Amino acid sequence: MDQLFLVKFLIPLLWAIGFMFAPKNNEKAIKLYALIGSLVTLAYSINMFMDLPDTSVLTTLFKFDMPLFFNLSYTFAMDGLSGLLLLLNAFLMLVVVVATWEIKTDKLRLYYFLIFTLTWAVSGSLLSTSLYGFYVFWEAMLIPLFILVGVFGGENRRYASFKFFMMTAAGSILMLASMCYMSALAYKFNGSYDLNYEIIKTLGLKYDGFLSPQSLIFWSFAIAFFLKVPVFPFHSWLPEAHVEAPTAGSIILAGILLKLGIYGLLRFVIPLFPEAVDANRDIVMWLGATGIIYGALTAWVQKDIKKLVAFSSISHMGYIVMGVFSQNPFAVKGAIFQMIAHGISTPGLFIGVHYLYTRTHTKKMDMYGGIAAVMPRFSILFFIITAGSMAVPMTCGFVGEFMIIMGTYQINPVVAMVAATGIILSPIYLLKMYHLTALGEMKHEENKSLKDLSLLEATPMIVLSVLTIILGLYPKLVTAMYDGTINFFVNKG
Amino acid sequence: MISDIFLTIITMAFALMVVFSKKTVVAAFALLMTLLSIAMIYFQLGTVFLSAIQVLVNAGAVAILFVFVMMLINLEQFQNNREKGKAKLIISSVTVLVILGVFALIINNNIEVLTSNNIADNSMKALFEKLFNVYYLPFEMATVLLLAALVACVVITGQDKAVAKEEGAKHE
Amino acid sequence: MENLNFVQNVLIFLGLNAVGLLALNVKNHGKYISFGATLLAALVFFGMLFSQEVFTLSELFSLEGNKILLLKIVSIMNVFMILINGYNSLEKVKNSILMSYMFMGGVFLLGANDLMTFYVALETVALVGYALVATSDLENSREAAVKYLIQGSVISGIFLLGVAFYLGATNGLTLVGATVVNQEFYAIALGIFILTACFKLGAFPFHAWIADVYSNVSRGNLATNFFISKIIIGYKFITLLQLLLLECDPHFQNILMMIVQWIAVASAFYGNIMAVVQGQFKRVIAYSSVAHTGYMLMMVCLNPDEAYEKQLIAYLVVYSLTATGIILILNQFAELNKNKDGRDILKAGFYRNKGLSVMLVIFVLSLAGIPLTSGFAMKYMLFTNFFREGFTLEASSIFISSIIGFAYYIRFVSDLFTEDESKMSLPTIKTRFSESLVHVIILVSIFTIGIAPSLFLGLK
Amino acid sequence: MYENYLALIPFFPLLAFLLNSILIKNKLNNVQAGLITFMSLFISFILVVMTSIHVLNNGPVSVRLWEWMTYGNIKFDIHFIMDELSVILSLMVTGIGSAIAFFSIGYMDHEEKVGKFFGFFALFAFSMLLLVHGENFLVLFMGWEGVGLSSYLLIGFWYEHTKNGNAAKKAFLANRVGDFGLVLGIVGYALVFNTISFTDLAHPDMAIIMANKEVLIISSLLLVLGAAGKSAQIPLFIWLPDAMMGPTPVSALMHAATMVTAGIFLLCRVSNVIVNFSIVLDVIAWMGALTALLAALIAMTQRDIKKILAYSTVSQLGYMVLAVGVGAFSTGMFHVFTHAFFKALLFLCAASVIYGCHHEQDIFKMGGLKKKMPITFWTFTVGFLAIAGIPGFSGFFSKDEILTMALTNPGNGVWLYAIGLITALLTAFYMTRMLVLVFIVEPAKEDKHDHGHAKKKHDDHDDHHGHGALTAHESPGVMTIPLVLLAICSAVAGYIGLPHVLSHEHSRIFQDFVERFVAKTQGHAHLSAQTEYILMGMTTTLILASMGLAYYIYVKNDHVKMRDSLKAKFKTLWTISSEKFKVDEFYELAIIKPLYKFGGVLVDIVEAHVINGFIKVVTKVTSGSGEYLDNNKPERLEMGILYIVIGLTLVLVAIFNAFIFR
Amino acid sequence: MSSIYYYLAGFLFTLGLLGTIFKKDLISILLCLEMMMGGVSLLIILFSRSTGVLESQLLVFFTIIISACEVAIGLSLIIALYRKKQTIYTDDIKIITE
Repeated sequence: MDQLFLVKFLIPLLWAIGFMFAPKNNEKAIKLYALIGSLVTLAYSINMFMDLPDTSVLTTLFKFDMPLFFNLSYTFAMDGLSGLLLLLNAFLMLVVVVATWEIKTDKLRLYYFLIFTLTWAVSGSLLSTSLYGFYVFWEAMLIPLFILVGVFGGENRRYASFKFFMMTAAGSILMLASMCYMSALAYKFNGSYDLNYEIIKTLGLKYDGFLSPQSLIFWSFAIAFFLKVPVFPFHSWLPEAHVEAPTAGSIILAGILLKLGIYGLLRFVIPLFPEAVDANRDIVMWLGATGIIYGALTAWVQKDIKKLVAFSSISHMGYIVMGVFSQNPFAVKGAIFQMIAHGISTPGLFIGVHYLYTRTHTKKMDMYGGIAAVMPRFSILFFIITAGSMAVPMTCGFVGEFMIIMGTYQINPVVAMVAATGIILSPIYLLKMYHLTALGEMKHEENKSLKDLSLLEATPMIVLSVLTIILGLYPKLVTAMYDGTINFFVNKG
Repeated sequence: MISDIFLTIITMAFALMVVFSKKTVVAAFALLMTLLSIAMIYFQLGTVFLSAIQVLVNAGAVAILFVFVMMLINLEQFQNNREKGKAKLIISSVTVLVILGVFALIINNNIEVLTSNNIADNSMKALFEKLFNVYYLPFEMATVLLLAALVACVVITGQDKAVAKEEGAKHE
Repeated sequence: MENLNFVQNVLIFLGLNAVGLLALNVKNHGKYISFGATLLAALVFFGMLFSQEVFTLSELFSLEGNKILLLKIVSIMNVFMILINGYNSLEKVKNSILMSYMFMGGVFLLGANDLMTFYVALETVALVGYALVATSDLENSREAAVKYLIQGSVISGIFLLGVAFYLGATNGLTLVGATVVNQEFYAIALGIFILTACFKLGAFPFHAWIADVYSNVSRGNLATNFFISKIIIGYKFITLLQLLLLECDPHFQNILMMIVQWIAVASAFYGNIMAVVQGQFKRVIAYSSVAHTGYMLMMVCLNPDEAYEKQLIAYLVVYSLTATGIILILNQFAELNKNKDGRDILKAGFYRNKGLSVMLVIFVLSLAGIPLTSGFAMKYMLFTNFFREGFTLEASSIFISSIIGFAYYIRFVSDLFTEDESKMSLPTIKTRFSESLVHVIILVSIFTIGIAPSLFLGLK
Repeated sequence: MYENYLALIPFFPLLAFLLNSILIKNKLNNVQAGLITFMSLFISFILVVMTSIHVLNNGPVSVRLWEWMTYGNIKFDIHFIMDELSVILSLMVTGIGSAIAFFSIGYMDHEEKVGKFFGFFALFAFSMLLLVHGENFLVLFMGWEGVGLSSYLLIGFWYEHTKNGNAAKKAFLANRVGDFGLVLGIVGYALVFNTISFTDLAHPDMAIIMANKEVLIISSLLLVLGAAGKSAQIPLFIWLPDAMMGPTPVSALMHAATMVTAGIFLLCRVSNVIVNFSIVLDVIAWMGALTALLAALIAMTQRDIKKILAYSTVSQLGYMVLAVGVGAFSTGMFHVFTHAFFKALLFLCAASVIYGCHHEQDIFKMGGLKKKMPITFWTFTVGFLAIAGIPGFSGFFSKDEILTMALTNPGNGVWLYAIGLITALLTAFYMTRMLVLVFIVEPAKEDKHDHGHAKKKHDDHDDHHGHGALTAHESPGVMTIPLVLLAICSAVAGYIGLPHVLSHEHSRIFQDFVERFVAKTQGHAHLSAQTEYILMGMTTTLILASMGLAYYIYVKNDHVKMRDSLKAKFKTLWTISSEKFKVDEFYELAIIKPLYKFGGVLVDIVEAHVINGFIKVVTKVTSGSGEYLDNNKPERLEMGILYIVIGLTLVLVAIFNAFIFR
Repeated sequence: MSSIYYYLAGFLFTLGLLGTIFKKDLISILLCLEMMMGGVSLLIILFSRSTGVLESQLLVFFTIIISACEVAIGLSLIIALYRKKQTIYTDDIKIITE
């Protein structure tokens, strides 16, 4: 038990509250304050991870029973996986703050407030291992992002944010219903509503057929997470949310929020409903594989660059879901790695898009072209990140995809082969994007005067590119963090 | 027996008049008569006290109140007040018939029990002993209710004036 | 003789109110005296509740356990409502006095152990309720009041029919420990009671009054309607029906429960779907209250249980508090808009008054059931109970209906943060102290109950 | 010590890449940038040579740098090896690479972004060295994709032109299709053998192979697909001709000498496994043979000097693959070896010609360069003789051996031999045509009508100099020195792999060396020395005849007229050939367009109307029913009462029902 | 005594209900309400007789009081409404939303 845990944990929230009292007109001070805040968050995340004695088991950081809340207990615990995602989360916040340093808005305090609350909610749901706690933060994530999209978003932001909110909330309601059901069962057995792993496992949820309790609970949880991930037929909010969201929203959404769906699957669905997972494994794997191809093909025909990246996200997340549900240790490991890889490359792409957008004020790819001539620095960095996204070996994107395909191949070769077509399809759309933006003739006169990235702007992209390559060459850097936890996420038999 | 049927027919006739008369005044009068015949039924059943109360309060006070209000309001313009929606008529007739039918069937089912007289002591004394020994609380409640109703009536009818007055005061 | 204490206090309450009533006619400072007397009466009554554990007057009236708890909450809220009404206007003070009567009716309703007291108290509450709607100073208040009154009177007549059948069924009027002689009559009586409860709480087919009333009542009056009418009637009816259903023949019991379940589910869906398409925010809240009534009504099907009662109280109180808070804030927003009740009153609200908007957001999210707010705690508890008692299908369908609920709750948030040129130019909203106080209290209670629901309410 | 050398070999090109492209890119002029790359390659070359000598004597050297990942017993390590197979390619990459880098210093003199060019060049060398030295599939695959990526970058070097970009994209995508197979093949192999190390795969457990025959056959075929992608075989050869959009030295190195042979290298790496499956070998053999023929046919009618060379490369790659397919892995490698020299030479000569002609690439606009560019001409002639397979030059030895092996291949030998022979004749024909048109005949006067068409790129150059060929000049020394070096190599490289009949003492040194690693050729009938001599003689005669025919058609008087009459005679064949068998169009029409359309359908129909449609329907149903209910809400007083009455009725009816059916 | 009074009570009740639906002006509706209450009161008296529960007569007593109050408030409301809108037709008291 970490005595200072709560203090550390609440830092982003406290920082966010601090923005309420920040001076209104001193932009620089607010930005500096945000920068310091994100650095502090990153620092304590690293610190927490370093203090973790053993990454392979859930180490309880803080636990309190809540006699005042229906005798539920609340556990903050951390293992390699949650620690890793925690780091990613803090890191992405820093990236967001730096990448959008030049943001022009009169609601700067609100902007940072939302980002910090979002980060806080994400870290909360990563650390909570009791279902209740997880749900609390799971829902708490929605509101800041909703407002972030709704206030700072593009033209069609209202619809997009509504759709995003409604679909995710619908999923979470399903999850809540199952939680209530299990709570009620738990009460029957133990006289307490408390839900944690041990208790849920002792509930003896039977699996026989689709309409049995375990199956229904599994599907309600799974759909809640699928909606967040999003897995193929549940994805329709994602492109719109991405297109309309401000860059900060896109980065956080793609970088970490989508992963929380996977995290939920790993943390709760797979250990808790083993029979249902086994029975529905093939269905979900096919959904994942379909998502890969679907996302790729739809990304290919997009004209809007942000939409393209959004659909590419669907394609990538298809890999992860497939890996997770193949229940092969290697594939699961790869899926977790892919989460990190996607968390590096897609934010990088979004940052690139942000720079393009702030310069050209359009997201249509026809309006770019030949930018490499005027923005060489941007083009190089953007290319490295694109390469990472299309899983070129020696970049981080390859590691996860390879592991997933290999692991899945062992379980179901056909799905693996279908999924491997992603190898062919991903460069199709990503290269299309790169060619239309950076390469080719300079079709538009106004693009000739674009400024290359300043050092400040380039910094996040440089960092992401370097990470892309380092992780591709030495993935142990990341896998070592969560290696031991894999057994936890794989059902044996 | 014959008196039962006679009273019933009279009551029903007046009741029908309440609903079907075109003039509100007539309807009010018919209501008065209905209530009076109900009072007569009460009397016949031996509940003298209630019969008296019915005559005094319902037939006396309430009917007069109605007439007062009718005088306050220019009733000439509110004649011919029956609704003519056909669908509504059918629906509500059917429903009402159903209610009546179910009602009748259930009553019919228990007719032996229901038509017997089981009250041992039907005297006023016994009634008032109950009222003041056991049911004093609702009785007191009724006073509160009356007071509240009084206040409510005053507030409701006096509101316009009061509001106007206050606004006037504000303007000054 | 300890029960004399209660009688004394009731008399003091009534006396002080009478003083208040009389003082209204005193020139110049009448309203202040009247206000003071009313407030004092409410405070004294509130204080009295702490003196004893049980209040028993006769076999017809007793207050104990959870009822006292409920009464404490209601009476302190009564104090606040009187404060909100304030002493500035004579009309408001009169309303305060009416509220006191309503409150008294509520007290008797709560303690009633037989149908006669129950009926009289219920009518007291109802009649004052009509009057309170009528005396609200909004545009359509009277129309709404007329509607409410006529429909309420019809229901009152129907209720009386039920009472008659109850009498035939149990050979008596007592509600506690009656022996059922005639099951058919009993079933009809219970069916009619359920119907009455549905009307009073505004469940689906009997909801016709609710939207008009909610959207045409001024703040304090509505709040009172919420607190006294909704909480007490809801609590009393639901616990009563739970008890009475036990005595019922299992066959009829099934049918009656089925009716309740259908009404509950239908209300949940109807309320949520209607709320989505409403333009006015007050109407949204009104229809959402239909949905919430649906959630609550399901409790009729549960077995009577001390813990459930507490949860019911908690749900009622939390819901009413939150909805009241929302309507209070909505009124504040509406006042400064040209379009008084229209759909745009919240536009750009965040930039006009940040505190108020944030509070509104939190209230709304509480109604929607976002964790850490009381709404979530209550929802969780309520539905867990439904699942626990085996109403899986009903609870699930109500859950699904509550998905729709997000759509209109989030509209509040979305509107508040929308930038709207025409609204940005409107003046910032200033709040009175008493209003702010109430907001803060609601806010605090939302979070307290949300994080520690057992703290005050003793929920398990 | 050699381990350290081995680790350092790829390091220098990487350093050069970093220096050129990132670290000090702004402080270098063109020559310095070139020198950095050249030096890095040259240092690597020295290291390679030193290590190779060690390997020759003492067997493979390997160094394990770090662990990438493990899965059960499968170790994914960053592990380098210098064994018999890597020695050859490694020498080629660094040796020929440094020669070409040196050449490029001259060639790229006037260009912009030269630093970038040399950076990518070094990156390519680095990736190639990874590929070559990879001890396991993982490192090989890293290098594999790395060369793909750097090739992409170099093809799209002049990215200002959309055409170049598209060519680059095409190359990358075709390679990616191969990678798809490669990844799955790797996965299949790894899971069957529980290892990805080539050292282990060199001595596979026959029991495992027999037990997992189907999986291995499929995996091997997938690997073949990978090889086809990289080595430009049917069905994925289309990218290579287009890849000529890049700077010509690049084409020399990557698209002729080294990178494209990676497929053959890969097949040799797994030779000990695939040799057990005759069906796989057959597929490979036919693939190679057909590719060789097809490419040669196309090359017959091309006008662009680089395109001709590109198709000839494809054709020669087909030869190599054919060799692999008939089980003669070492022979295939031998042809890789010899081909590297003469093809690099030819490409550099072409580069020199293009440089000299101010970026004119149409062979019909050249001519008579023999006098203007003597060194280029003579070196080109050496290369020409080598590729045509004239005895004494390196190409002869390897090609002849392949043909022999094909002939003796059991089963389909004769057919493969026939195709191989026809291809050899065609090769001789089009190479002669090229040599003649570029160097010997006087430039044609009448093709002015083609002038507009000739302006391909770098119009500014053309504008200044008018007719490129007329003002041609010999290239500077920095370019000719590599030419001479390579010419010497092309001439003599064959002598380390002499056929058995020619020299008993020095026969097949190369092949024997390689066969230390790769599978030995098995099951071929042994030809007598006499037969071999006859075959050699026949082949040579035929080739000479073919050359003579070409010379006759293109040099003799009135050759234009004759050509036209021939063109008219073989019109169909000519059209098909000049239109490259419409393979590109076929792919475009059969795969890419439908797929794109399908994507469009997904977006317009599935996404818009099914997935979003579902949501829209839900929304519409909700709000629609809401509207409906709202319009029919009990707004009027009596409606409210009516609802109550109906409710009452229903309750009563329900209870009454229960009462009746109790 | 015959059972006919039960049917009379039911008749009065349902007729009252019908009247509340069909009457167009508020005063008539109030009249119908009164009639409804009268019917139910009669029923209670009848039940009281058959069950022998004397105190239920008190319920009728209270019923009469309550209905009087109801009428009082109802009428005052009608007057207030009439003052404002010059109408007592139910059609005119529709509340216009939006």
